Order: sequence, then C-alpha cells, then structure tokens
Amino acid sequence: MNVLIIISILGIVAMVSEIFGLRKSIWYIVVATLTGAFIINLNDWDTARRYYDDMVFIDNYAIAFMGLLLFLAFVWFFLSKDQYESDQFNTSDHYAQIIFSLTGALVLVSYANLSMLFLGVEIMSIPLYILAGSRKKDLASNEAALKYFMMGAFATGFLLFGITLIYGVVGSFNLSQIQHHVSEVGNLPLMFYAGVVMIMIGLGFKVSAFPFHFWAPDVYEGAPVMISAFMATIVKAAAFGGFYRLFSVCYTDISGHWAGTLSIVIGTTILIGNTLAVYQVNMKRMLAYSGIAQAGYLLLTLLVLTNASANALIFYIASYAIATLCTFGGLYWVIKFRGNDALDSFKGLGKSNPILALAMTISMLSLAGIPPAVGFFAKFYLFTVLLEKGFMPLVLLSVLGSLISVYYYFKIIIKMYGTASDDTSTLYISIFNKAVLIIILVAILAIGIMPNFFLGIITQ
Amino acid sequence: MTELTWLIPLLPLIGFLILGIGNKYLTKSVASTIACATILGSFLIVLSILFPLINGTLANTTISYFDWINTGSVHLSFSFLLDPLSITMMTIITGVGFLIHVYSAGYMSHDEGMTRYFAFLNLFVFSMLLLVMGSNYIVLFAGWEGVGFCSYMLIGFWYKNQNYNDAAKKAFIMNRIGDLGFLLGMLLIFQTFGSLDYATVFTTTSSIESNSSVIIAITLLLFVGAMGKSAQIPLYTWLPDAMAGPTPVSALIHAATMVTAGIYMVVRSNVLFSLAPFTLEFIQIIGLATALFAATIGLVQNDIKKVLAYSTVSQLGYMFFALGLGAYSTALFHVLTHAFFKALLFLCAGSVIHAMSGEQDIRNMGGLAKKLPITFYTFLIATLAISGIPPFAGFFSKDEILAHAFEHSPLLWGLGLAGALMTTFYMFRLLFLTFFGSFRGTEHQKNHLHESPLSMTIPLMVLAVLSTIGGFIGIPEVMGGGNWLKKFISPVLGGTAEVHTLSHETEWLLMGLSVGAVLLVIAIAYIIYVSKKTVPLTEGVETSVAQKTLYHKYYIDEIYDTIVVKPSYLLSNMLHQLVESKLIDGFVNGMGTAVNKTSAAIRFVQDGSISYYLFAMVVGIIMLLFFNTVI
Amino acid sequence: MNQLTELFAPNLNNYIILCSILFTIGVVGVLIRKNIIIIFMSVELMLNAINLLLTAFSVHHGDSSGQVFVFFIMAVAAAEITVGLAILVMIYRNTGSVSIDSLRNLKW
Amino acid sequence: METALLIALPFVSGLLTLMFNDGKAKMVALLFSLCTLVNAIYLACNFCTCTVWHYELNMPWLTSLGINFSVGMDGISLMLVLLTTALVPLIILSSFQREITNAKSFYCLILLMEAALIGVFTARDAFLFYIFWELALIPIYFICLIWGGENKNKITFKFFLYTLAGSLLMLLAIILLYINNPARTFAIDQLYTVGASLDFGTQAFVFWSFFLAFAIKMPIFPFHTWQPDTYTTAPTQGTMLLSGIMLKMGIYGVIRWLYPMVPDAFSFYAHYAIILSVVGIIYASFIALKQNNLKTMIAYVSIAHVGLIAAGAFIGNLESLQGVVIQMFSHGINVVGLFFIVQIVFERTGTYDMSVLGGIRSKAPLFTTCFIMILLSSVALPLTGGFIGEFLLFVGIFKYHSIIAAVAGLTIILGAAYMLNAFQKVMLGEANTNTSDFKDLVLTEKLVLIPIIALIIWIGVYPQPFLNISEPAVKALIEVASKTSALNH
Repeated sequence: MNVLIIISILGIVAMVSEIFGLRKSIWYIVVATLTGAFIINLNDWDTARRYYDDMVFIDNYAIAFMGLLLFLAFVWFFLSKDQYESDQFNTSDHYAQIIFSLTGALVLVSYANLSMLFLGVEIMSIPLYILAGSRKKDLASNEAALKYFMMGAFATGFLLFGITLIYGVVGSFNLSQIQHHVSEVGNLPLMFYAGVVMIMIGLGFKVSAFPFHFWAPDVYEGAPVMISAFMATIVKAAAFGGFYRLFSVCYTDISGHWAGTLSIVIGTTILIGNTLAVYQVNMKRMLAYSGIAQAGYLLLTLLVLTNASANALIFYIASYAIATLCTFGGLYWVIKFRGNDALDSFKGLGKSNPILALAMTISMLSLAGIPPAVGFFAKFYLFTVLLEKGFMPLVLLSVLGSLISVYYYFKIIIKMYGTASDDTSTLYISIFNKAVLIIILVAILAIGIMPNFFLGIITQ
Repeated sequence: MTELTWLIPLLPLIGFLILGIGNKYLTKSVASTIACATILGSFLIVLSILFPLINGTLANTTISYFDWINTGSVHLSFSFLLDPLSITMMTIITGVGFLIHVYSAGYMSHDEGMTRYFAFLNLFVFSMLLLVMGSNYIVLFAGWEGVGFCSYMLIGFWYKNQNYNDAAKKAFIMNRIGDLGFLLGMLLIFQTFGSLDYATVFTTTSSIESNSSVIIAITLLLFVGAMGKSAQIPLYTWLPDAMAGPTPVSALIHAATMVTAGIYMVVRSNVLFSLAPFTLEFIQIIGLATALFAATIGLVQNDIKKVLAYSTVSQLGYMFFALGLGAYSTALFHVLTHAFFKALLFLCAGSVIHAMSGEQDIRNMGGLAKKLPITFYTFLIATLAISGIPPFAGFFSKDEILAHAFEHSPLLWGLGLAGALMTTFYMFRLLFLTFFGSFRGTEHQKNHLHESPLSMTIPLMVLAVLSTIGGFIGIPEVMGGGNWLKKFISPVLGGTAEVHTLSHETEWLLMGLSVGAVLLVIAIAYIIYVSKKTVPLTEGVETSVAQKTLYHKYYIDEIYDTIVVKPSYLLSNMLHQLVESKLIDGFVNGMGTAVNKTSAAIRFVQDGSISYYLFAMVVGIIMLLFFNTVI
Repeated sequence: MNQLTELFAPNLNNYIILCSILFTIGVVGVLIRKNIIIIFMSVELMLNAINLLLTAFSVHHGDSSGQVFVFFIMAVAAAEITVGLAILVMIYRNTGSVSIDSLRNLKW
Repeated sequence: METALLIALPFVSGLLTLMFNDGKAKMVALLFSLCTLVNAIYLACNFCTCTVWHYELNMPWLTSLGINFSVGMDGISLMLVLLTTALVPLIILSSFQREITNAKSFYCLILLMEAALIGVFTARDAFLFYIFWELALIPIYFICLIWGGENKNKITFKFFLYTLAGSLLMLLAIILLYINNPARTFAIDQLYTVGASLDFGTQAFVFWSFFLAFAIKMPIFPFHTWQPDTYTTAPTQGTMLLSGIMLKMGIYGVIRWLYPMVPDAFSFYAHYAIILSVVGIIYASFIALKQNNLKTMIAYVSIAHVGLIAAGAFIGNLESLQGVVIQMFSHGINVVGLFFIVQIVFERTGTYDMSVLGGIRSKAPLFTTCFIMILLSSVALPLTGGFIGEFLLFVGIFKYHSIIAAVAGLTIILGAAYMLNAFQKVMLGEANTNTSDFKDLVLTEKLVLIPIIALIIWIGVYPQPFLNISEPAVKALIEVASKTSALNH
C-alpha cells in the first residue's frame, strides 16, 4: 500500500518539479524513489494485507506484479534517459504522466474491488492518451492519440457494462463476495455470464487480444518510441495482472462458461498476430503485432488458473516485457541514428554497432523463445503448465505461432548481420547507455539460465 | 616356418609406403629396386612355406593376429590361413608378380610416374595376398576391395587421358556391383552360420540341405561377386576397357591374378557351392556363355591388347565352366597355367608395343619376328600353350576341363571345344598378323624397332619356360601322371573328389580329337593370314552385319549405356529438378510463402479507419457474446 | 389501472432493457457518426446508460456502493473527455477537421 | 565433474577469445580447443569398461521443476565427445589459410558451439539436453549468417526455422514425458520408465515428435531440403561443424532418447523410419550423381551416408548400434576431410563448379593422396575408417531385413559412382586455366589432413579400442530398451 502512495506522491513531485527548478535532478529522484519503492514493496512479502475496507489487497501476487512493474519502470527510465535529455519533450510533464500511469498500473494489479479495477484501468490509460499524442505537430502522433483514446473510451464502456451486470447479480463489487457468490450461490443468470464476457472484452482490449487489437499497431507506430515501449510492456503487464487476478479469484469455478470463448480468442490472437507481423516493414508495427501474438500466449494462462499458471504468467510477462523494452531501447537508438523506424534501418548494424546489434539479437531470441534467453524458459514453463491440464491443441497452435514468429524476429537479425548497409558509419552510443543495454542483456541471459528464483513466487 | 607369414603381405605394403611417401625423393632405379625387392622377399618367404606344405611337414595353419571387428555377435579376427589352396595362389601372385615387377622396371623406365606405378603395383600385391591369405571372408573382402582399388588406380595410371579415367571408373563401378553381391552373400553367410571364418562356416554346413533356398541365395550372391571381379557375363565389359592401363598391369592384374580372384573364392567356398547344384549349373551356363561370347568378339579385334583381353574373359569363362562342372581343382589348375601363359602373352604384347612406340593396332604391325626374336619365340610358346598343344601348359588344364564337360554331356564338350578352337584361331591370327608377313607400320616406327632390354626379356623367358612345363604338375592319370596338383589341393576340397570317370580310351580319343581340331584351325589361320596375307579392313569400310556386330562387341557397351547409365542420369536429373526442387522443397518453401502471402493479404484488414476498427470490434463482441451465451 | 401500473412499474428488468437500449444507441452512435464530437457524446451516452443501470441495481440490492461507483464513473468520464477534447483540438489545429476519417495514415 | 569441466572449458575459452584481437584469435582458439582435446583424451584414457557411466555430475539446477544439471559419459557419449573435441581443433586449423573478417567472433562462436555439442552428447537430463540442443543451433546459425556465401540470408533462415520446428515438437514431447513422470524430474532414467508406461497414442506422439526433430537434424529424406543449400552457402568451417558433428546430434538423439524411450511406438513405427532412411540413401545418391557443384555434391553424399547410419540407429540391434557409433565417428572425420578438400579446391581456383576443374592431380600430388584416402574412406573401402561402421551397419540391417539391406547396399555402387565421378572431374585430366597454378598443400593444411588420414587408417585397421569403448554402453542401452518394453507387457 505504501508503494502506491509513494508512487502517487512521486507523480505529483515530478509534476511540480519544474516549478521548484528540479528539472535537472528529477530523473535521479524518480530512479531513487523507484528503487526505494521496490525495496519497500519486497518488504511486504508474505504479509498479505487488505487495505481500505478491502479495496486493495496486497498479496504475494500483487507484490510480485508490483515489483515487476516497478522494475520495468526503472528500466524504462534508464532507457528513455537519452530521449528526455535531448529536450524533445517536456521532461517533468512526461515523467509525471508516466508515473501516474504507473500508479494506475499498480492499482490494476492489486485491486480487490471492481471499482478499483475500473479506476486502475482509467488512471493508467488517460495519461497514455496524452503521451501518445505528445508530438503535437506530428500527424501520426495525433492519429495515434485519437485512435487510442476513441477505442479506449469505447472499450471502457464495455468494461463498465460488464462490471455493472456483475454488480447487478451479486450486489457487490468486492471480488471475494463475487467469488463467494459464484461458488456458493450458483445458479447464475445469463446476465452474469454476459457480464463476464463484457469484462473479458474490456480487458482484452487493454491486452490487445483479437478482435480488439486494432489500435495496437497504429498507436505503437504513431506514438513516440519510448511511449510505445511503455505501452507495450508496463501497460500490458498491468493489464494482464488485472485480467488474471479477476478471473483467478472470481471465475475459476465457472471456467467452463468462458474458457471456450477465451480459447477462440487466444487461438485467433496467436495466429493473426503472428501472421500479420510477418509482412511488416515498420519495426514498431512489427513489435505491435508481436505483442498481440505474445498476448495470445499470455492469455493461455487464464485457461489454467493454478498457482503454476500464475507463476507462468508472471514469468512470461516479465520475460516478454524485458525483451521488448530492450528492443524498443535499441530501436530508439536506431531511429536516432538512421532517422526512421523501418526494418531496413537495421541493415548492417552488426558491423556499425555490435553492442546494439547484440542487444537486439538477444532480445529477439528471447522473444522468439530460443535458449538461453529467458523467453525460452518462459515458453517452456507456460507449455508445461498447459500440457499438464491437457491443452494439447492450443499448445500445438502456439508452437506453430512460435515458428511463424521466428520468421519476423529473425528478419531483424538477418538485417543486422546478413546485409550490408549503405550507411557504414559507426554509431556512437555513450558508455552509460551501452552499460544499460549490456545489463539488460545479462539479465535476459541470466534469468534464462537461472530462473529458479522466479518460479516459486506464487505458492499460496 | 610360419613365423614370417605376416611379412608376406607386409613387405609389399612397406614397399608401397616407402614409394608412396618418398615419391618425390626416390630415383627411378631405387624405386624399382625397392619394389622388386619387396616382392622377391615375399616370394622367398612363400617358397619357404610352400615346400614344407608339400612335404607334409607343415599342416594347414591359421595364424590369428588381432581382433579386427569384435563386437556383439561379430567376431572377426585379422588372421591368415595357410593351406594348399592359398599357398598355390600366393606362389602365383608373388612369383608372377615378381617377374612382372622386374619386367616393369624396364617397361616403365621412360615414364615419369614410375615411382607411383610401383607403389600401386606393390599395394596391389599386398591386397591380392590379403585376398588369398585371409582365413575368413572379411579379410578376403578387404583384399577383394583393395585389388579393385589398385586396379582402378593402375587402369587410370595415365590420368591425363580422360578416356583411360573413364575405363578405370567403369572397372571400379562394375566391380562394385559384384562387390555388393559378395557383401550380401557374406551377410547371409553370417546370418546363417553365425560366423565368417572359413573353418566355422565350412564345418557347420551339415544342417543345410542341398539346394535349399538359403544356400542357393548365398552361392548366387557370392557368384555375383565373382562375376564382377572375374569379368563374367554380364559384368565383363570393364575388362577389355581396362587395357587402358600399362601393359604389365594388364598382365598382372587383368590376366594372371586379380581376375582369378573370383575363381579362387568359389574354390575356397567349394563346400557351399557343392551344396547348391542349382548354382553350379548356373555358373556352368554363365561360364560357358562367357567363354564363347568373348571368343567370338576376340575373333575380329584389331588391338593387340583387346584381343588378349577378350581372350582373358573367354579363359575366365572356361574356368567358371570348370567350376560349374564341380571340377574345382581343374579350374585352379587352369588358373595356374593361364597365369603363366596369359601373363607371358601380355608381357610379349607389351614388348611389342614398347618396340612400336605405343602402337597397339595389329594392322600396322607385321614381320616383327626378325626384329624381336625373343619376344616372338616366347609369344609363340604362349600361343601354343593357350591353344592347347601338348605338351605346353594349357593343354593339360584345358583337356581336363573338356574331359569333365564330356562326362556331363557331349554337347558341353562340343561347345567347350568350339571355344577352344576360336581361341586358337584368334591367337594365331594375332601371332601371324604381328610377327609374320611384312611390316605395315610407318617408316619412323620401322627404324625404331628393337628388341626389349634384358630386364624385360628375362621375365619373358622365365614365363615361357613355365608355360612350357607348368602343365606337368597336373599330368592326368591317363598319361601316367599322378595329377599332383589335384592331390595337393584335395584337402581343401574336403573329400568332394571330382575325378571324372571317363575310360582311358575315351580320354585319349577326346584328346586326339581336340588336338587335331586345333591343328586344323592353326592351318586355316595360317592360310588366311600368312599365305593369303589377309589384313583386317580399316574401320569404316563396309563389312557384313555379323562381322560388324562382332567388331562392336555386340554393342553391349552401348546397350548398357542406354539401359543403365543414361536412365540413371535421367533419374538423377528428375529427382533433383522435379522431386527435390518442385515437390519437397516446393512444399517446404510453399509453407513459408503461404504464411507470407496470407500476411500480405490480411494486413489490409487493418485499414486505418477508426470507424472500421470500432465496427470490427463490435462485430467481434457480438459474436463472442453470441458464442458464449447462446452456444 | 392497477394492472397498467404494474406493467409499467419500474421493475429491474425494465431498467436493464432500457439501459441496454441506451447503451446500444450509444454504440451505434459511435459506429455510424463521423464527427468526433458526436462520437464523444455517444460514448457519454453509453456511460450514462451504465450509470443508470448501476443506480437501478444499487436500489435493487439496497447497496449504496453502486451509486458511489456512479460518481467514480462520472468523474473519470469527465477527465477522460477532457483529454479527448484536448486531443481533438490538437487534431483540429493540425488538420482543420473534426471528422473521424480525417486521419487514417497509420494502417496496414 | 570432469564432464562439466569439459563443457565449461570451450565455453569459457570461447568468451576469452573475444578478448584478443582478430589476428591472435585463431591461435588462441586453436590452443584452447587443443586443451579441450587433451582433456577429452585424458578422460578417454581413464575410461574403464567396468561401469557404464563415468564422470557423472548431478547438480540441482531448477529445483522447483525437478531440473538437474546432470551430465555424464558412457561409451557412446565419449565417442562423440572425442569426435567433437578432435574435430574442432582441425576445423579451426582449417580456417588458417582464410581471411576471416571479425575473426574473434568467428572462433568464439565455434568454441561456444563446441561446448554446446559436448553438452548435447553428455546431458542426462531431458531439459538440459534440449537446452544444449538449441544452444548448439545458435552459434552455427550465426556462423552461416555472418560468414556465409551467396543467398545466405534466406538459406540459413530456412535451416534455422526447419530445425527449430523439429526441436519445438521435441520440446513438447519432453514436456509430455515430464508431466507423466510422477517424480516430476527430467532425469533420463526415469523418463525411460515413464515413456514405456505411456499409452500407445502418447508414445506415438512422443515418437514422431522426437523423430521429426532428429530427422530434420540429420537429415533424413524428405526432411533434408534445407541441408544441401545450407552446406553450400555456409563457410566451410560451418559446413564442417554441421556435417561433422551437428548431424550426429540427430543420430545420437535417436539412440539415446528415442530408442529406449518409447519402446512400443518404436517397435511399431521404426519400420517407417528405416524405410525413409533407406529411400534417402538411394535418393541422395542419385542426385549426387549429377551435381556439378562440388560442395553441394558432398552435401548430398552426406545425406546418403547418414541415411545408412540412421537406418542402423532405428534398427537398434547390437551390431547396428555399434556400427552407428563407429560410423558416426568415422563419418565425422571423413566428411570434415571432404569439405576441407572442397575448401582447398575453392580457395585455389575460386570455383566449386566441377565442370571447369580438372588436372589438379598433376599439380598437387600430396593433395591428391589425401583426397584419395578420404575418398576411399567415404566409399567404405576395407582398412579405411568408413568400412568398419558400414559393415557393422549392414550386418545389423541384414539381421533386420535382407531386402532393405540389399537396397541400402546400392550405396556401395552409387557411392563409388559419384565419388569417382567427382574425383575424375576435379583431379584428373589435363590442367586448365583454373587449375594450372594449383599449389600443393601448405603446412597448416597438412596439419589438418594428416590427423584425419591417420584416424581414417587407425579406425580402418584397428577399430577395436573404439568398439570396446562403446560396447558396454550400447549393451546397456539395449538392455534398458528391452526392460522398459518388457515392463509394459
């Protein structure tokens, strides 16, 4: 709980920092605070407590996710440092909004009440509508903001409608009461199931599942690169945290009623995401589709709903997010040097900047799920969890998807190492930024080799 | 006595290694000395074993050196067997081998690749010794393949000429066809008897019924191996082409030793073959057919070596004919005498070619008898021997074969005799065209004519002596001889005595008939080629269809080319271009393309319009709700 | 008369149906209108339908949390629409149009 | 522990190689790989046949999933480890005459690959096996991608995707075995029992999944179409790694992971696998007959040779498995030799096209000798390395089915045909403009070829030490297979 408060205050501090002339040091304040929050968060481990009349429930699941989100935000601030130093944007405004969004994300993974779910989603989203359009003169950025906003608002409507229907049946927004109602009372009206599906739709939009994925490619492409990175990683992680929390707490007992629908969504998401990514020539769009496909894999955990699947979810999302962040980080540099975000800008990167190329390569391997990168282990664990419950067809579909995904992830690698660029100048990245990339790389590999620690997180 | 056995094959191998490694540094004389010395060494050791074996002071011995392949049920040791059969072959190999080495020292003295030549010749002797000394089929097979390889290297010795290389390749591949049969035969033996050791295999045959399918399969497969190695129909076409190699090679490998490996193998496996009368009959037919078929081709060939080559094929057919009749020792006897006179013939031919500066066409020779007296007389002796004129070596062995044939049926005897007569005819044709009449070559060649150096003529003389007296080791009973060879070999033949039961009168009659017929044929040949001075027509001139067919060797090469070689290449092309590229790879790539195409097509769904997106979303929502609540 | 009142009495199902209709009108409005402002209004309509339904449920269950939730929704919707309008102004400045189809460069 | 050290040594040295500059990298890499070789030979010398498994290490790794870092060597593993460690120095040495850009990365990748390969051959835990399996793929992919030739992007990617497709299925099969294991571990011995107890349908799935992974790796017809292109476009060192060692992963997989794992499915389906293998022999041989590109031809030759080994592996009797092991070893040496020959020809003449070569024999006698020796081994002439394995394989196959052996035996004829064809086209005849200034071998090349030839002769003449190493292991394997199979009935 303290974490939530600290981060909210940090947002306000960031917002007013400009007034107090702290603009130069705001980055350090943010990073220090995030570190502190991370430690405080871990301090709560194994102390599952409910706050504010059961509005927020900080259990290990929440702590794990909050830790993950804080860590990702931490990494994000490192990766985006150069972007904000180059004064393209108003740093403190951006930081404030990012942190507000992060607050929403934290709420989204620790809620115990549907109203907090709604608030979390909104707090997380609204700053992003603004950030997506933060290049005010850039039409693409404008369009991204509009699309994100329009569709986000529309999807919120469905989320709310779903919540309302659930409330109509249960008479409470409280998750444990809903769970109680589902398991004890039974005999649920059709309205309840409709509500479940509506919520599924609303959250499905946030995680960009088919057929609610349309916004993702356009928004990722239009938004500034690091904002896209934020959306693709932290927002998605939080949305999954919220999604899984709701379904695992409330709807486990009636999974027969929605699992079929979800399976269809998952199957199509994996196929559509992967297939569409194949033909992309724009890196950000490609990553968006890759994110859609990965969302499909992540949704698979919702079919299982055991401790193991929670572990699998956290592990997978962590691996996905860290690799994606690293990719976006690399993409940022490529855009900075080569001026555009087409796949062709990666040509010859293996020669002109080996470290950057290595970072991209390892990230791609991780996303494609190839050892020793962490992505492999995540996939392996996910498949194990699924096969234990006998979801062979879906797993086979995922394998097929993985194969297709190799196609586009490796496109980047091939561009970097297999083709020569017309622009042969060596790209210079400062030691600091190199170090950041290398540390992330090491993390990706190290967690891939030693994932033991992360696997036992959820063991209620 | 047998302590030095291992040195017999090893000496040539050492020779090979020295010559092979020191190729660049050795002078020609050193190289030839080393090569000859190693073979001589082996020969002497062989003799040191031969005499005790003859005396009976040395019994058959198996000497085991080390486990070669020993795993699971496979226990194969690298071991040698010394018995009358192997020692006979070893004597031929090292003895004739030594003479040919010596001869080569003269013959090849002008060739820049002489060291290489001797290296491979030594390696050949090594392999051949391995072949005959092995005490199990696998060592035999090692030698079997080894001689094939050496033959390949030596046929293609002048590797700059691609025709020679083709000939070498052809030889190797055709041999390999036989080798496959042999290998499968070996595997079946292993399967049936659980071992490849002669000792074990031949003593466990009691459980096998005569003419049972297993034994027929084994023997047929082994015979396929022999067909390849010993140039029998249908795998004989490589041997005439193999004449591309240096002439001493033809003498050693393609006349005296390697090509008789098939006969050796059948004799060695006589226990098995005797159990399969069906196979023997088959061998009989193939052998006789080859003998006649090759002889007819030999009648019209104009290349001195080609004539000898077809003669070799024909004689090998004779030997198989004998084997098919169950006359193993007779076949071996013919191997022995054939080794002498055919090696001699080839060496003489070599001497002629040497004198003629490489000319091989007998139409351009003639009247060489005066210029090359030693060559002429030795050639004459060899020709008499091959024609079966008593008391030359060929007479005894050939006569024994014919006697066995007559015992089976007079028809076979008749056919056999016909073969012998054809042999006589083409051999004398060769003799007359080459050495009689007047010289038909160029002026340059005429001035260059000379008798060969001593290193070449001495082997000729030695072989001539052997061709003359070599038959005496097998003088038949009817002539008062004890047929010593048969007795010597009989332990190997395991009591399957093969004495023909013809009465002495019949035997004398047959001999008289055949000798008479042979003399008649010689007379005919003399009339045609010496008196009438007929010279074969130059190519391109119209001749009768039969003659043309014979001249073109029944077009067998062309037929093989059409039904085997070309379809293989066609199949290769088809597999590569159709199955590989279009079908399999097409399918694999097609999957990739399909994904790509799908992606290209469905990305237009994402058309950029918010209203459209929202609409799609709503459709999706409705469908999901419908699916979830209704279904 | 009594029957009539009973028929038209505001029972829960009627609310649900009414709100669903309102919500659907909102959705259809979003789908068919091209003017971004009107689409915003349609979204508001959707949200208000939800508000109404929540209130009805709240009364039905005798639980006040539903009505509190309505306030949340109204507050958030206001914030959201503010951001939306800001984006709209920005777009209008850049393109001179408030049509939803004025921007469709990001595609495929 | 020793095994883990053996894996770690090339891994660490690979990373260390990166510290040196490009000029020194090759010497450093060579030294490191020689150290590994010495280590492996030392282990081989201390290898007694008293027990099956040696040098075992079982360290908990991912305890929550029951994954252990479990490695060890039996005779089969040792043979392959010896092969790997012996070939890598040769492969590194073979690159000495080449100008390699960014050499340190090149050698680093080779050494990393060596580590992964040793891992594959020694892993005793299914998960670990899979990790190494995939790890081996990545360095070679980059070697081919970065230093490859014409059209490399597409071809190497196809190679990668193809092999990955197979291995992902294998991963599923491993997971299936794991979740059916009540003890929840990936330990190979337990999985043997688990596999045998599965119902037939699951066994079939496991069988085909493993089969696909291995079949693609080897490759077996018709899963081979990635191979000729990849072999052709890869840098020769990459091709050597692929053909010399990497394809042995597939065969090793069959005998270690497939054969004893699902006995019922194996006995039921192996027949099809054998037929595919044998068809592949004939098919590839025929295609090799008409290839004009020397490197592509050798690639097809490799398919043909591997077909025979694969058939032996799927037959799984003592003779055939012994044949498989020894033939893997000798094929590895052989094919590396062949590709080195190809590289020498290419470096001197700039072409792989056999129709424009010829006459090299007269220019380079030493080179010719080496070529002939290697050629003899690949046509399996007795007393060369190729023969021993081939003979044992034929014995095994013949035991299984005589007709199949006869068909497989065609390789003897076809093998001679295509090899001699190539030899004639490249080496014989008159020298032409491409080959007229062909230089004979230089020192480093001799240093590569002499060990290869020595090994060829050693295996051919006295293979017993090698056979003795692997025999107990093979016996144990067969015992496991029969035991698990008996358990079920």
